[in-house]
Amino acid sequence: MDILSLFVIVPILIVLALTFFAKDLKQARLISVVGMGIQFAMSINLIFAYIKERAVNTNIMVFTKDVVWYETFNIHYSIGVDAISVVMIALTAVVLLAGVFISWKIDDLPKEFFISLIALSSGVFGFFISTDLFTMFVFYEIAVIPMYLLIGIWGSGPKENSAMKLTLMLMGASAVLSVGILGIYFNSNADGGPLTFNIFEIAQVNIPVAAQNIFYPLTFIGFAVIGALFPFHTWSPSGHASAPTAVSMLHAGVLMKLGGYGVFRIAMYLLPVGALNWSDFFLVLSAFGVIYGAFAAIMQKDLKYVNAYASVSHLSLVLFALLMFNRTAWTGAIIQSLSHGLLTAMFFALIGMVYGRTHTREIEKLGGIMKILPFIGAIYVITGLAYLGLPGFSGFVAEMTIFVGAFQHPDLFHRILTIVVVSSIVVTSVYILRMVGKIMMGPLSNEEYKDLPKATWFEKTGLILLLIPVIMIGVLPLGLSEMLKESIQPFLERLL
Amino acid sequence: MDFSYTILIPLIPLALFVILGLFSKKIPASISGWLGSLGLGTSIALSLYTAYHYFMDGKLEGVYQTFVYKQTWLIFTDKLHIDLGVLIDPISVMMMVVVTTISFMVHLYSRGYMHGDDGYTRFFAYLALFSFSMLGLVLATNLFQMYIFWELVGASSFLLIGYYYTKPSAVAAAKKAFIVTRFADLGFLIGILLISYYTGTFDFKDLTSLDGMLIAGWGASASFMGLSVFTWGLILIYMGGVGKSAMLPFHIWLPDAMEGPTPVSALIHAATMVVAGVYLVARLFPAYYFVEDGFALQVVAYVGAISSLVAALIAVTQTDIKRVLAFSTMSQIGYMMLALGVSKYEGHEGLGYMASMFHLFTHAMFKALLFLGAGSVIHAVHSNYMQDMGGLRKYMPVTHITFLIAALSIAGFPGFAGFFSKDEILVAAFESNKLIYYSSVLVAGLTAFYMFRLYFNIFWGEDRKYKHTPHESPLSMTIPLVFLAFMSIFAGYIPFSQFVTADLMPFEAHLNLPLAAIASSVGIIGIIIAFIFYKKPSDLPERFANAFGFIYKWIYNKLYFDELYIFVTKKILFGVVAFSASWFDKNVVDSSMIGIGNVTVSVSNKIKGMQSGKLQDYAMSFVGGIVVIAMVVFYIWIN
Amino acid sequence: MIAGISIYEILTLSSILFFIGIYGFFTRDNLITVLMAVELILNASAVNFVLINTYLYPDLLQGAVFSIFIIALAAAETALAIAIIINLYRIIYSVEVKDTEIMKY
Amino acid sequence: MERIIFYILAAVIILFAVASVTSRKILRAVIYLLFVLIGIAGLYFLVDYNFLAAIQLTVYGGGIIVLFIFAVMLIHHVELVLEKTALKKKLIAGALSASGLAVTLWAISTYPFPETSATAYSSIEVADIGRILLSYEDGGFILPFEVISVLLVAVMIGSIVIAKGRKLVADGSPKTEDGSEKLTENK
Repeated sequence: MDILSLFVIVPILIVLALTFFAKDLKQARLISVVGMGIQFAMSINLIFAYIKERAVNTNIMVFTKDVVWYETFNIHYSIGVDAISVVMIALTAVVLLAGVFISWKIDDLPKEFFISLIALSSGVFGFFISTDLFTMFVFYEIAVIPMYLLIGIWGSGPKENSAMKLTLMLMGASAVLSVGILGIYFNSNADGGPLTFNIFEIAQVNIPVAAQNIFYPLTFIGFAVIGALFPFHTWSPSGHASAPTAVSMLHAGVLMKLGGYGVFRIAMYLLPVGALNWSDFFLVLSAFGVIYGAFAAIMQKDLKYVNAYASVSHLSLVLFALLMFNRTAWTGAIIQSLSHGLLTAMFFALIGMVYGRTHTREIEKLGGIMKILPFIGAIYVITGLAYLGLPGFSGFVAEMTIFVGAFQHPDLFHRILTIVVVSSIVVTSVYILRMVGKIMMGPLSNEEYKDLPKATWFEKTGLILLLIPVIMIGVLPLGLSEMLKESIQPFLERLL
Repeated sequence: MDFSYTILIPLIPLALFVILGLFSKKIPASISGWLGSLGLGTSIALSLYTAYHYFMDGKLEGVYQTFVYKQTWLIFTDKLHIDLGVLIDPISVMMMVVVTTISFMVHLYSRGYMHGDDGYTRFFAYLALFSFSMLGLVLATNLFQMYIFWELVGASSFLLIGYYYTKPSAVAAAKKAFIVTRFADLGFLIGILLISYYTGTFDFKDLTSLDGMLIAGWGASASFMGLSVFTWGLILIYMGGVGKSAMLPFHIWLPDAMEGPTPVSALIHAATMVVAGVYLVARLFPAYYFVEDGFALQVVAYVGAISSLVAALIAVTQTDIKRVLAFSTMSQIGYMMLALGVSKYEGHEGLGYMASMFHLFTHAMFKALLFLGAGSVIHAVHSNYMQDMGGLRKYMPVTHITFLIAALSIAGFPGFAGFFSKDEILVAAFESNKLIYYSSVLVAGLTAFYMFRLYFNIFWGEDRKYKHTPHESPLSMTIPLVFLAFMSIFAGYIPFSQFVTADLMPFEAHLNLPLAAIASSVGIIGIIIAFIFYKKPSDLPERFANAFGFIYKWIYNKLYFDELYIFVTKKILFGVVAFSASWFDKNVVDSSMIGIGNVTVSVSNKIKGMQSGKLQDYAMSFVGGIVVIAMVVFYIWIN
Repeated sequence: MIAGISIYEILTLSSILFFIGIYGFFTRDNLITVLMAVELILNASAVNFVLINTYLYPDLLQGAVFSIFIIALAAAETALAIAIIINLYRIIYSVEVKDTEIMKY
Repeated sequence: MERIIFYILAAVIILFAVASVTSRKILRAVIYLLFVLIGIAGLYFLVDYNFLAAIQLTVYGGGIIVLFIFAVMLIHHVELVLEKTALKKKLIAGALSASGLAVTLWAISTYPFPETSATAYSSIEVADIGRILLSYEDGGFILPFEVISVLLVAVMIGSIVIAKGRKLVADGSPKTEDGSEKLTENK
């Protein structure tokens, strides 16, 4: 079995093991944690294997494999990775493992919870390794749909409504996306040759400009909805607020990254002319989203809403950087995806811990938690500082790479937009400090909070797992950024 | 010559921070204080050695050389990359000495001051983090490295101001400091982006070298509102400096920052971090001076002059001793700024530059001393307010003497350190801009006045009702005081112009006697007025304040800057922009999405109605359909 | 053949009868009366069979035979329908069309 | 003469048909239907299909109408007045029927029916019909005839089964002959 397919198969095996062998919470989480641990080890191994393979293999994708799946329409199960997918896979594995730790004490239908969570992960992994549009789309749907169950069953608050809103909006986007993908497919014989779903075969074809202009926005929006593009972001605040902790982590940390990844790998890479023609429009939308999300976050009362709007802001920044069309900004966009994935997962985990103890997420009702829960408080402050782009953490590297890259754009309008977007760092610090200052610092808001239980070992493990890569990227970013730059080269050649 | 070992100077505090931070629970308080002091002791030893080594041997043909040791940290484009490393030149060595000295003194002092505090180890961890960041900033080889450490000092300042995090005022002050400086840093960042876009480099060496292409080509770049982009870039970078150095209009965070523990105020908000803005301008001085005839530099000069005057005026009215000192700091930094601003480049004309650095050095000593002395007083009487103090000279002789020395020094009393550096600044201002000179002289008088107002109020006058008799602070606190007092007297005799100059070439600076006489007599007049007003309790000050009525009130309330900012942020940014963004999101964007859902539901309800289950409805549709089809068929058939 | 009457008039008559039946089918509320409207429709078609046979193919008998079949079918249908109606009435106490709309589920 | 009779019959048929579908008294509607059926039987007489007319009278007039009346009497009392149909419904139904009629009439009137020259049966005897019904030669109807017979048997049995109703009600107690109320109550 090849190194990549295992990423899809292992989750399925875990799901089967959970189905047949797990009897109660203890067994379910044991199987999950072992399985996700294996997955995590595999992803670390993949990084090293990739670096080793990259030294001798100059193809765009390495570890490729191609199996005919459905011959009539030329659908293949074709896989392969470049640096971008490798880091995304690693991100997914980390967040999942941390998510399992955070869900250690889930008491409601634990087995089913872990089954849904891990089934979802197989879709995410499959999405990142696919190089065939159709297979990719199938995995995408696998990743999106269990979300409905996860929020609808294990969520809190108006969970059914939120779950439905989230699922319907994402399904609507999928519908648009599938039109875009089929549009690409039916134009993939523009230079003669058979119709194909294979990304790299399509990349050799000059799709007619008229078709690109039509299908690019469809594909872009289809992916950008899950990447929280304004004004299609409204599923995210309510969805995240209602979702259980681990699901929020996974969703904001990983699933929302599928959007940026899809935009980059499919919409922009396959439809380069359309991308250039439409870039200004989407650029303004995403720049607006950055500022808008940040301002909206200031006024939120619920911790999860703050974080959800912050995610809107930060992920709009990813799209913004992607639309800047240069290597540095793209590198920044990918690092930002990683960084935001880790940090937002940490934030959701922390919010979950605070909520689990105090049973409220309202900022006004919380205060002075750090005195009672020093570990959680300290990590909260660190996460907050990292989130607002303090040097030494991944957020700084990502944002600066984006800003510097974006500012290298030769067009004045783009540079002015960059300045506008840069100003979001101030707004970000306002809402982060407001949140941290209110709930962690200050006097204790409620005497009942005096005896809140301290952080347990599994909570600490989950947080530290996430914190380590944040600091690693923040302190030594060079290796990562160079690795990504190499993989961005094909995009550069195709788009410019 | 090899200075690569200097990299250890910031790394030792970093290691300290990591150790103290990770094991803050496990390390007992007694050890962590010593550990911190020991680490900083090593750093200060190293930096003194470096200074000695550099100033003795660092010259080549009479010019101080610049040594750079760096390592690529992150690559952006082919040209732009961030390096981390150390840059050794006169000002960085000088700053390194200042930072390590003050930091070491503060470490020693804190062992006594923070004794018995819950977060003792945490405090030392933060101090180490700050020392690391500040040293990294000082030694930065390029703009971006400076920005990185600039942010880190901001964050450590946030942590230290908010050290008493259960106190709401401390949290608010910490947030305010961070956000205000962050806003200023936004200017810094945009400035960096602008400059790097047009020059293709972050490197200080490239940006300031005279024979390179860069500066020559700067005047001819694209222009915006009548100024070249470079001037805008430099002004924006200066905005960062304005924020960190608490110049007008970003000064509002500094008085509130006094919520932090007093040693922190001495270290960060008096001696080191707040002079980062001065250091930044000095670092880029050739660029400021040569681009467009130094327009940006004039901005620096005027901002400095106005800030120093305004701050001195406000300091006269404050009653919280730490706030008086904070405004005094702001005023003195304004001095340094204006000195830089009026300076020229070559030889003796670069006097302002050298005076600014000189004043930075002496100011660090006596202002740290003032803060530590104030800390000692606060430690004794447990209050920040002058009203609660008086007659303390009997109880705290060491504090009293050292405080007096510092006050004399800052007032520019002849023979003390402040006298020399201030004199150089006044000379530089006199030679270049009379308006600024007059305002500086006025500030000198005001400085002497408010300093001695403080001094007389604390140490003279009658005793207050103390809860328990004030006593002298422990040895751990007085030793740093004595050392700094020593420095406050004798630092002035260092021949600074031999070491730190704009063009890196030493020159001879002389005391300009007439100007020195004017300045010191103004200072002495200020002291005498303070003596009359405050030596004995009298109603003079009150009558005086009443005479000025609303002006006094205006100044007392810090010119209502805080209110203005609160109006802008709370009312406009939060109240209007943020509120409307969240309102818009909830009621327009979200509602329209929900609206789409509702429309779908109602349409499907309508369609559902057609499937009524009523036989007759079905039959009607059936017949209607047939009729229509028949009509169509017939129509086609006819044609 | 009816002297003086063309096939057009007869077809017109049967059409009118047919559509009166249709109208009744649409408007009546009671299942029995609906059934009666169906009888009208059936009769209209039976008339058509017979008279077209008479007018166009007088040498054949097919039309008449089909009319007989129609009458037989009508009788059968009516018997069955009324059985159903009666049973329905036993169950829901109503033979109104508006009460019998469970079919939509 | 025949023409006048035809017109009279046509008028009777249409009038009573209209009355039958509009009358609100249910028993009257049945009786109006009877007149329509008789009118149609008259038409059959007019074209000399005496047997057919007889069947029409006996099966329809005698059988089906009686069935209707019984049904009415079983379910309602004879004097039942039906609810007034909604005007909207009437209008829609009327419009639909009228347009359908218009289309049909237009189609009829434009269609050129051929003139026939075949010699007609002078009068149709029962024997003719019986022969053709039971003939298995070309043009014979033995198969439909048998099918109809089977159908009639099936319908007879079916009607009995249905009309007899279910044996059990929901609570499992045996159902009485008119146990309908129980079932309703149990719903």
